[in-house]
Amino acid sequence: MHAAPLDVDRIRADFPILGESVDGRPLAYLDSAATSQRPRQVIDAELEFVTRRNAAVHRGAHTLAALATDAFEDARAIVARFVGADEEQLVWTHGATEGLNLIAHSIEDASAQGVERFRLGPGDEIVTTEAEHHANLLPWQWLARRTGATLRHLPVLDDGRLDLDAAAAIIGPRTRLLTFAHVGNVLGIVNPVAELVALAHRHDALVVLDACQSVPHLPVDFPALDVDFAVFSGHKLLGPNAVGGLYGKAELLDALPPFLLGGSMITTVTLETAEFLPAPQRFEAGTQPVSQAVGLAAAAQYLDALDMDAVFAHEAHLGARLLDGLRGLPGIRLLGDADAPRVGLAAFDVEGVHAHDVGQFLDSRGIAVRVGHHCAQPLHRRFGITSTTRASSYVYTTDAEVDRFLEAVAEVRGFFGLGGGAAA
Amino acid sequence: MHAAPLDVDRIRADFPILGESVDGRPLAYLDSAATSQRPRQVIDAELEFVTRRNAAVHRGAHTLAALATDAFEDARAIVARFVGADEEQLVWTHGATEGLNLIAHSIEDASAQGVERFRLGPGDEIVTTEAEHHANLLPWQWLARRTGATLRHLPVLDDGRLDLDAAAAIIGPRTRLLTFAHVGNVLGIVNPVAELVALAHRHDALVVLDACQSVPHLPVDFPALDVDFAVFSGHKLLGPNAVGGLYGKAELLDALPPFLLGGSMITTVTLETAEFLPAPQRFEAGTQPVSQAVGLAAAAQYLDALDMDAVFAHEAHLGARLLDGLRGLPGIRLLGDADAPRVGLAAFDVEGVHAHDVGQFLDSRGIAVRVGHHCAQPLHRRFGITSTTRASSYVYTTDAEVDRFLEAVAEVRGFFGLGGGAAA
Amino acid sequence: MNGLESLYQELMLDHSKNPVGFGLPEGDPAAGEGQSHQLNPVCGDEITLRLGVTDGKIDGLHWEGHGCVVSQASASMLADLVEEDAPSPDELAELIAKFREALRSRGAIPLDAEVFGDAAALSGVSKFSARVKCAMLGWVAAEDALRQATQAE
Amino acid sequence: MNGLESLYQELMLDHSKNPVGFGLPEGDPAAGEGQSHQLNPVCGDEITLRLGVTDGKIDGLHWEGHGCVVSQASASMLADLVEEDAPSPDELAELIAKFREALRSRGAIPLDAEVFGDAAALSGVSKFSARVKCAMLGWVAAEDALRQATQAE
Ligand SMILES: Cc1ncc(COP(=O)(O)O)c(C=O)c1O
Ligand SMILES: Cc1ncc(COP(=O)(O)O)c(C=O)c1O
Repeated sequence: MHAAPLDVDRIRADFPILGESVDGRPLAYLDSAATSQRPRQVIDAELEFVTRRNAAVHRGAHTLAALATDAFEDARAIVARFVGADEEQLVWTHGATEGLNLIAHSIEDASAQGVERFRLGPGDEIVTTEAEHHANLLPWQWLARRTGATLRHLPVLDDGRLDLDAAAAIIGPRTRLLTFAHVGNVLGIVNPVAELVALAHRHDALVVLDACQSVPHLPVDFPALDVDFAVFSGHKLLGPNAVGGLYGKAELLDALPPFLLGGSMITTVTLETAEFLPAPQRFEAGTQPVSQAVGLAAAAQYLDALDMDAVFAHEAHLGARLLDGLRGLPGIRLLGDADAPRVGLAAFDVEGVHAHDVGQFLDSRGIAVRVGHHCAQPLHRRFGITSTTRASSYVYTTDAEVDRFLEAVAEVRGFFGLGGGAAA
Repeated sequence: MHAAPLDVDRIRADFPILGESVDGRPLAYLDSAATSQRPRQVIDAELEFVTRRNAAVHRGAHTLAALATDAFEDARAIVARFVGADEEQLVWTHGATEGLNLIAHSIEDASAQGVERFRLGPGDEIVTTEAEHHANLLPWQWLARRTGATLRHLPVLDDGRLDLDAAAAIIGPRTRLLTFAHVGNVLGIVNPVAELVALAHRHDALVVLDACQSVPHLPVDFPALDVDFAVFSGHKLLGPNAVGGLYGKAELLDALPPFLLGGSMITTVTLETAEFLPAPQRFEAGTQPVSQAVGLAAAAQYLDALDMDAVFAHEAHLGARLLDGLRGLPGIRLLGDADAPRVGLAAFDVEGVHAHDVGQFLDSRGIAVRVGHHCAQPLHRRFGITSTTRASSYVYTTDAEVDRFLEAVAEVRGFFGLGGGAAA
Repeated sequence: MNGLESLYQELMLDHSKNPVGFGLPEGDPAAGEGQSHQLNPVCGDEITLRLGVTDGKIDGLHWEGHGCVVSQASASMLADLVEEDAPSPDELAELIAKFREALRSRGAIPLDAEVFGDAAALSGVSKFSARVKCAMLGWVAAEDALRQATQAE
Repeated sequence: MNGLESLYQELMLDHSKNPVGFGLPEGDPAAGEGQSHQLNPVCGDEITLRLGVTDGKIDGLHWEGHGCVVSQASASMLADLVEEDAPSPDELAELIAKFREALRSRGAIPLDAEVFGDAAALSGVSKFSARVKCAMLGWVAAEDALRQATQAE
């Protein structure tokens, strides 16, 4: 498929924050994997909602409430379609972290209630990987502790790819659930979903996909990927904070007990017991992120208009430019150096200079990157380091910004009195 | 204390949505107990953040990230002060529902791990009331089921007050936790916190306060009330959706295990285990509602400037006007008719007309009220009905709106062909 | 006709006051009959509806419930329609599908009085999206009861 | 002096390259000594610091760790200050409190070179709120070690 390339200059005009400067230098925002910026279209959609249609949804008969409910459910339909799903398969969450915790907790509760499909106990295995974000690791450590199941980890190869041979050995008849990131937030590599899903489904294991870093950057169709559950966050997707999506196969969502309990997810409540609505409402207790859902729908429409094939082409182009540039610099060690499909993201170590200091130096040049362990301590430990510097791009990132970044990185070691770069 | 009365006309000018009309009639928004509207000041604070300072907090060394982190933590300080608390005692949540589930789940996990302070089991009792919102009932049903503890309920008197004699009999040495709403969302009565806290603490039971409907309408100081935990929601408080607060006594928050697990709440993570940050960060997994927290802080400042004593006086005045007016109408049955301290809220039944139809009729007059069980089915059952119509006010509500509402209610029965009101 | 009167037409108020088919027969549903209970969780409205199939025609549609004018009138109009036209199971299923489509159309698709009889007066409901569930309650019960009746056949 | 140079002053780079007091003595802390390990969870920086109290003066402050220039230089400057001035426990506690106050002041309170010695070069950090934790790491470790040492006394 050949989509028209992104017109980045035109896109940038939609993002007010990109006009900011840092210490007198124009901002180069290369921290989109942490959180993306929002275009006018998203900001305006939320603003229009708040100033003209704000009301509690699913709860009132008055006109404002009906307008709000329509806007909220229209948003669900738009966002569901964006990931290939039906409306009933999209549960609103406050983000990927809540989504992953929801799955873990609901499974634990189902297991405690003896629901066979979700039963977990000693001898059963939950499989994740060495490369996961803490959000896709800690809930499974918890689930293992609470059920007695064992947590296992697919290893990562030196070049950052998942070790599929090891995966074939680890995923087996004891595996009840496999979870992994579609795109890693440190390695930037697009993981082979089809292979992993096939391995897991061969053994009837459930597959959870952490799609936090994929949904923003590539065309994603959850039903086509045949994963059982998937999560993503709005704020990495040009959308507002505090809203995200949980996708689930209909029959699984229907079989899972609810997680958060409260208003708007019940049919009948007595002092002693409660009965619950079908999915998705069953999982949406309390007042929902309504204006934020409306904003996220505007973000999905914005990306649809750009065309996700074009977005991925742009990301792949920037990713290659980042990699090529960094590979050419002395004293730089890349994490995830594989020639594999990837987005515009590179995490690296600068020999002799701590990532904090690298980040500070880049900041003085107006370049915003992230430093630290990026919520992936085990992966950093796997590579024998505690922290890295990460640059990540999005639809508004230009070649010139990547080049400015590369030039600045080339100067870092010199500034801190080490060889291999010009002095500042 | 005599604060200057609210200048409602000036206040109304701050709320863009109040200029809307319904079917050609000016909107009278009497559904603030479901969700409040937002003043320009709140909208602008969020907008300014999103267009000039948006970044991931606590995670980056770059300038934008530092600005965002400062804004986020300043917001925490402001909102904490608004409820009398220290910063470390205020955990951000996505709303009261999440806050109550957090407490229930963390206690369950603590109990499962054998933490004595939070141990619950057969023979132990959790006490709530007949009048609770489902959000303050279902999590405790769940906790009782998971721990084997018994759930008990303080009864409500015919006039809507909690039965304190019964409370003194029910709350006893088996009571481990007492939870109730500071102000009920159907009855509008301010419950006697001091008496109930004294009863519970006499038996070393923890007290959880659902302050969803009190923090917006009266001066509230959690440490002074001596409750152990409390929750509230931003969207009922002139603030954005998807943000709320959980207050906890410092030593209790420190003793509780975390609920949601993920990034930004850990110190050290290995593939097998994790260690957690102290409160409040321990309870704030994943990307937080940052712009929303900034908006909520602006809301707290807006209310501070009005003066919460003045806000309560205004609410009490409107509450009395609503009650007096409804009492004078034939065929109206009020829920919670007690002459007790109350906010501007009244829920009632119109004899012979279903609440949906009442709400629809009022909507045709431009008056937005809520109809249904208001997420309090057991309370409605207690009064022998399934649904009511509820009018609720806030700082922007005028006497004239209350009067318009009362006039329209007087016409309802006539419109539906029953006696007691002029035909439409 | 303002919004309110387009919703609460005279015919609707009449049906809600003198509902057709109101009152369930004693005892459990017989073979070839189906019965369904539907609840609107938002307001607590409930309808229990029973129907049977005799000689390929819907027969004996009865219901009971309580709720708003819209939900009660709508169930009554459905009972009236079935009594008048004695549709086949397939025809009834199609009527229900068309009714749902019209009600969800946000005012775009009107209900044809030739086809829907008194129930055509419910066209106005489709502009009030919060009330669509009310109007659907009896029809969803009929759909479910029909499925049971024809499965059992 | 631009932002970057006000942060990374020559003195600071020197301290980070040739840290004062670097290297922990063998064995466990003796009675009258305190030792503390501090970690910055954001970046994994760590410092372990040991100190003792002899004749009412802080004695033998040693530390080890790894991390950014700011955290390492700051710990070294603290070691230098203690070595030069040999403060009493109360004096050290007060220095740490004042240091914290200045660093959290977002640039409002400078560090006095008369009082803080080389560590005064850390004034610039207080404008970089993300780096305040880095600069505090060694000082928090000292505070904790001091508490242990004086409790044990
Ligand atoms: C791969 C991955 N998973 C999960 C998360 C958690 O997302 P959130 O913080 O939006 O809940 C992130 C973002 O930091 C991520 O990159
Ligand atoms: C008394 C009370 N408790 C809890 C809640 C739940 O609040 P939220 O929906 O904001 O989580 C509400 C609001 O509906 C309420 O009125």
